[in-house]
Amino acid sequence: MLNISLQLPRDRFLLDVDISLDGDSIWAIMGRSGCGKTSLLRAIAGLESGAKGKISFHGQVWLDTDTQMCVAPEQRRIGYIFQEARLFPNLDVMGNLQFARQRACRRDNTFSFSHVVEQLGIDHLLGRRIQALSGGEKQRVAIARTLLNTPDLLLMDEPLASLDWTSKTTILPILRNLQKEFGIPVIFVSHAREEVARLADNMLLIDHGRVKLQGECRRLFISMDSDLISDDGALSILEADVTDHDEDHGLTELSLGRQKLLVNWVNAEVGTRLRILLPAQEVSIATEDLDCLSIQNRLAVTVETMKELGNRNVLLSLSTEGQTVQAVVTCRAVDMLGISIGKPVFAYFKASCLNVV
Amino acid sequence: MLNISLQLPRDRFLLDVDISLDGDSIWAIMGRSGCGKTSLLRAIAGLESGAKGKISFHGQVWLDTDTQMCVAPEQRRIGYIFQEARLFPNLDVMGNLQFARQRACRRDNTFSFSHVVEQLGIDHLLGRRIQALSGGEKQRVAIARTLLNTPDLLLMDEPLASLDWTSKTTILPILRNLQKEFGIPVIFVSHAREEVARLADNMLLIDHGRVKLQGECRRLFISMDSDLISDDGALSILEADVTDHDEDHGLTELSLGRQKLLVNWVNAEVGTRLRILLPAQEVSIATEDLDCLSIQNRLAVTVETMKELGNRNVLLSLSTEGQTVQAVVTCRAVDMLGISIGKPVFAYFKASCLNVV
Amino acid sequence: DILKVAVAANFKPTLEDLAEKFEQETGHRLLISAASTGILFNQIVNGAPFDIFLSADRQRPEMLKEKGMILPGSQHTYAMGELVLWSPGESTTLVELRDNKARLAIANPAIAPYGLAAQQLLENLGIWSYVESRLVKGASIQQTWQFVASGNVPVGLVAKAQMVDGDQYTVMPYEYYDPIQQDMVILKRTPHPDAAKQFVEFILSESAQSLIESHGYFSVVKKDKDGSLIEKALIDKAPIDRARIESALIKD
Amino acid sequence: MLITAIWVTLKLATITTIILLLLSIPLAWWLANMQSRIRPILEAIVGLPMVLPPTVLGFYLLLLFSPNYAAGQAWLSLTGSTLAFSFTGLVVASVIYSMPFVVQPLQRAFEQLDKGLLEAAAMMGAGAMDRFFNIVLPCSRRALVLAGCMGFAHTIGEFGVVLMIGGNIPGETQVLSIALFDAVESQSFEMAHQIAGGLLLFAMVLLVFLYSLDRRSGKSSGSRVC
Amino acid sequence: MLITAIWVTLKLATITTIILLLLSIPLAWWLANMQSRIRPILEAIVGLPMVLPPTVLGFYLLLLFSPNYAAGQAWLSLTGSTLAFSFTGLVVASVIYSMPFVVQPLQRAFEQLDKGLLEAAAMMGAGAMDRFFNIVLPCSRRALVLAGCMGFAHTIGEFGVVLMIGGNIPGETQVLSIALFDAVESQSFEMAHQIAGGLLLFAMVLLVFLYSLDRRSGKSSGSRVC
Ligand SMILES: Nc1ncnc2c1ncn2[C@@H]1O[C@H](COP(=O)(O)OP(=O)(O)OP(=O)(O)O)[C@@H](O)[C@H]1O
Ligand SMILES: Nc1ncnc2c1ncn2[C@@H]1O[C@H](COP(=O)(O)OP(=O)(O)OP(=O)(O)O)[C@@H](O)[C@H]1O
Ligand SMILES: [Mg+2]
Ligand SMILES: [Mg+2]
Repeated sequence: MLNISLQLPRDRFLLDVDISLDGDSIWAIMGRSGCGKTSLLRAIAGLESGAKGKISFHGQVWLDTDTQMCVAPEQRRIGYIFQEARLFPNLDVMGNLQFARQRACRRDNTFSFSHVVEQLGIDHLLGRRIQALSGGEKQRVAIARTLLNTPDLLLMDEPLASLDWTSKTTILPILRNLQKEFGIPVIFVSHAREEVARLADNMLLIDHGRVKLQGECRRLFISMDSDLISDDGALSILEADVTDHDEDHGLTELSLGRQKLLVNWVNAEVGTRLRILLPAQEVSIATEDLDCLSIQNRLAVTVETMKELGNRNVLLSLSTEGQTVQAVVTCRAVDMLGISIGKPVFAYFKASCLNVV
Repeated sequence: MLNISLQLPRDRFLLDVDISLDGDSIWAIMGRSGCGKTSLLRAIAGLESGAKGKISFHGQVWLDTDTQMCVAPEQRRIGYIFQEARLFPNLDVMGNLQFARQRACRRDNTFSFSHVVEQLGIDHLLGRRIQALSGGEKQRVAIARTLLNTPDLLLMDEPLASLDWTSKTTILPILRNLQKEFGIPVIFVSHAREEVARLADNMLLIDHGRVKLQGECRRLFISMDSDLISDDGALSILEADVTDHDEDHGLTELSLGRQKLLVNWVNAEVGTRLRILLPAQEVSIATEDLDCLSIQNRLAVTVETMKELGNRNVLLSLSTEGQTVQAVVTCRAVDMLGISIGKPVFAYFKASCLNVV
Repeated sequence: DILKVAVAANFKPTLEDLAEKFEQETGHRLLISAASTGILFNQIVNGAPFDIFLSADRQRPEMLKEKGMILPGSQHTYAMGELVLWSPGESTTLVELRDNKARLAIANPAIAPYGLAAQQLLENLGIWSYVESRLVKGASIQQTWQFVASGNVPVGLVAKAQMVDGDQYTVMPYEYYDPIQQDMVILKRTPHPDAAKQFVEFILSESAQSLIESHGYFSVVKKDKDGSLIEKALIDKAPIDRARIESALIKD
Repeated sequence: MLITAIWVTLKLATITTIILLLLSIPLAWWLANMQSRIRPILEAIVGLPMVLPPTVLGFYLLLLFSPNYAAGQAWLSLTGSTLAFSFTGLVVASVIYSMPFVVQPLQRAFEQLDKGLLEAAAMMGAGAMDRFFNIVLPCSRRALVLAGCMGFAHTIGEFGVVLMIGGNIPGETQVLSIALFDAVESQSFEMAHQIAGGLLLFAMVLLVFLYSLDRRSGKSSGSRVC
Repeated sequence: MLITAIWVTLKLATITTIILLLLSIPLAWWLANMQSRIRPILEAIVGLPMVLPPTVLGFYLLLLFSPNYAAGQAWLSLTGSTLAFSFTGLVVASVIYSMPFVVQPLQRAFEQLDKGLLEAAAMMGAGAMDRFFNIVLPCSRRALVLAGCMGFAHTIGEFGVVLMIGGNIPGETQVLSIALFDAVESQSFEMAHQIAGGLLLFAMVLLVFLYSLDRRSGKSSGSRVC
């Protein structure tokens, strides 16, 4: 549990944050460039001397300006992946990793050296000088370094910004694992909604130094008031249980209450509860139940709310089995199909559109 | 026209490239982290002393190791946006911009100072010290600085990596404009397929220092052999003419040969030819012509090829009006609908899925 | 015993020759420290552990005596310097020097006894005002010699002791400057007063004095009629000898 | 008397510092960017004057300047006067003597400069000179001030070489340090204290002023870690 | 005779350099990170010994060490011997004299260090000492070598202070620079040339060796721009 009540003057505004982040989840911080994301992470890490207020982590007070209390950054056991890689130029890649490893908070094998190095694809770089690394290589070494340090809390400032998609998809599960298996809270800054949706449980939206929105990603991505929701950004997050596998077609069957969903093969046992991201864009509405369509998933839903978006699209909130699915359709479709609040319709979406996380 | 025939030794491979990039288009360079993208840009810019071979731009020879010819970097009139911002720490933001402005290649008003500053949203930063800028702010100042320098060729190394989506969407059109209106060739490195599809005409895929693929984005994104094509990445690029506007519903009607498409309102005159990105994920197939569906766009197409993807999905190549549309459907759908090569079917996709660029 | 001897730099080569003899004769050892007289004086006043001080002038030993830092009765003149006019290239005279534009090297009158003597000489000969603006002053007589020896200054008033075989020089009339008396004292705090006294005796001995003389100094002792050594008292100014003036000014 | 010594000292220190900077800046830049294997040798040569006692250095300069030897002869026939015992000679000697103290901090600063900034400047069309004057020098401001101060202070305090080469000629080569030395030598302690006190005060004021100049660049960004 | 002078010189230069580095490294670090307004004043004070002629500095140290005054008296009663005219006194004097030449390059290097690296190290649990020894010092390697060389060379070449404080006592305080000075003074030019030549050769070899040590860090990354 991280409690933060903090003021930090910036050039044009005061970063003024009062939040508590629970320790069993991954938090994403989003917001426009210059809104104060990095400043917030730095203040949590104890790197900003101008920060005033109170910060405590799992009951341990890190900062309390009232009582002049301030734990030194090096005693907070935080792993911080900076926006720039900040590798030590006097050491080679191996030296950088060892520096972190030797100062590891715990000597348990949370991550074995070879495991981390291999997962991040930097085994061939170990003997290299820092100066001869590419941008993405530096970034990966910086991540490996921080993981090997086995921190109690992980702060990450756009850790995947300069990585290719393949690297991203191998690193994201590692980071998620960190929280899920080892209980290390993770707070990360990202501009990529996709990344946030895949990795984070909770989210913080910052604007001009203040928390504008805060809460579970699945709620925030749905919330109609959110700034994040432009018509190409709305997402639904559904939870469903694995009921069956269709090996022939490489599909997994999930149940959402009494309804069924098909997703690309998921390696999970029957009974597991999964989380599914469904972009509102991907959802189509039909007034009839169709079977001549390649779209495999069909939920019987009821229109709950309708919100007209700027560009003549309509965002529909559809309820089914106690969960909410969002869909973006054109005004024209609403007119043609006669969609209205309370009307039962069918929500169609492709099996391959669903991201299971 | 940029002709490049180049060898540059790297730690684990030789960067060995032999290409010519035409000057009227925007080129994207993609490839995995450490494959040599930055090295290639640096060699073009004349920053790598180890580079051997020939480079010429619009007939002017920049490098020719045979004749010992090598034009100094400062005489090549290249704008280079580095992977790091590289702002001058001895100058404030204004000073950095003026440094570039004073050394501008052309004194015409390709971009007026105030226009660039405003478009990049850095007006309020002009008096700031470089040290007190956020990551994204630095990145935007670096872009502004290069634009104000009015180069004859623009090289960009992940220029938008640390920017939020809003900033990205305002900056992308500026960069596109640079090429389209002022004829300045642009070559940029990016890891974001979305960015590449929106900005680039042509693409270069590099792997271990060699060009693996090269050509028009619309072709490469379709090409079945491409490494870029995982089932969540395939894209179709269509060209269509504006035929009508539906102001009531905020839609624009386009014609693709004899067929019609509806897209979100586009501010373009009737008769204009537009380019449309259509992710294969977004396309559904129906064997019948449906009208109870919210999906607004329906093209009558013929199945040309079918390729089974790793995870039991099938990538269909569909031809219509001389163009190609791609669709990803599950094996199950192929079985259930009896899709086979040569079969006429209907491709459905939502109006809002189409990105018009 | 080991005696620590502080010696004015100009006398050091001579003292080294003397030391050999002294060490042979008495079995004592000498540790010789050379520096300028001013530096040595400052060091002694501030506690330098010297036993004997061979100054290049009379004034510093005098000052030490006033401060009560010397063994009573231990101040003796041990040598007297002699000025020579030295021009290694074409030989020149003081008259020529008065009339041409050449530079003249002397030691700095403010800090070096030879400099003071040179100034007195030039003043008494009435040519100071002619040459004053052309003077190059060395911080010590050694430096003055270097100026001339290196060829940067054609002529200099240097010490006879610095001349070596083959040098062409003119001895300056000693009547025209106060004697360059070099005094020595035994410092009060010496732990070896007896050895120090032996050293003083040795320096004033005839054999030592003839060696000093051979190094280009006036000896300070003469034999009395009855053959005993007496200290020469050259404190009074000698009467001016016209003939010597003429020769000093005109002879080439 | 003292006034002229002060004047000569200031003139000497100022001219020497200017010449030192003019020579050392390009030299340091050249050394900093040199790839050749002989770089350590050149660096060592630049540092050599440090190990010789100033008086001895002065003595060898005296030999060098002497018309008896080729270099001095050449200078004499060129200019009609010898370098020794002239103000010019003092400047030459001071420059040689203080060179290492100016070149070395500059070289270190140039080496630490982020080459990426120069690449960025080059891409904006800035040629080598442009980059040097508008990026390299401004970014090395602290080192320049330091090097200038070291050169200036060292020249003021320099003494052995000046004593040897200068010949203590009032108005031409008699500088304050020699006057101060003379005062100490002749036990004029009153005067020595005054000159020393004045020198220290002047140096203090000058150095404090110069070091205060670039407060701004020294200002921290508010980080707690150091 | 000469052998002992060489031995004393090497001992003096080595001990002085070690003490200088031990004192200057923390001092320079403290100055480099000081936020207070008095920083320029402290910086100027560190630089002050430079403006005094060495002999004069030596004279004032002599006064300081003298049993006639309080400080020297205190030392005497504490240790039973005076500082002046002892090897220890020489070391103290050399340290004071050469301090600015060691502190200043170090301070500049420390200031130029990227604070971001220290933040990164702190986040990995490295405390202030750990950071200092494992990041700050290794990253300032070039400056350390430079500062050490300057201190060493300067101490070898130093002469005025040593002459004044040391008293030119063979075997104890007679160093090579004084022997060299003596040789020049007593017209033993043969010997002077030998000592000077030997000194230069030794310095040359030492400096070339030290400067060659960190070739690697100086290696360019292949950029054409400089
Ligand atoms: N100066 C250098 N000398 C030798 N090899 C280098 C040098 N700089 C980088 N390399 C290596 O060359 C390869 C290509 O580097 P480059 O910077 O071109 O990669 P990149 O494609 O830009 O990667 P990224 O997307 O991570 O920035 C990498 O393996 C890198 O480690
Ligand atoms: N040291 C500083 N002192 C004062 N203001 C600063 C300082 N550093 C940054 N700022 C300003 O504070 C604001 C917040 O900066 P911060 O680095 O936290 O932004 P950010 O949210 O991380 O942005 P980005 O996404 O661009 O990295 C910015 O407007 C920035 O200009
Ligand atoms: Mg940031
Ligand atoms: Mg790169």
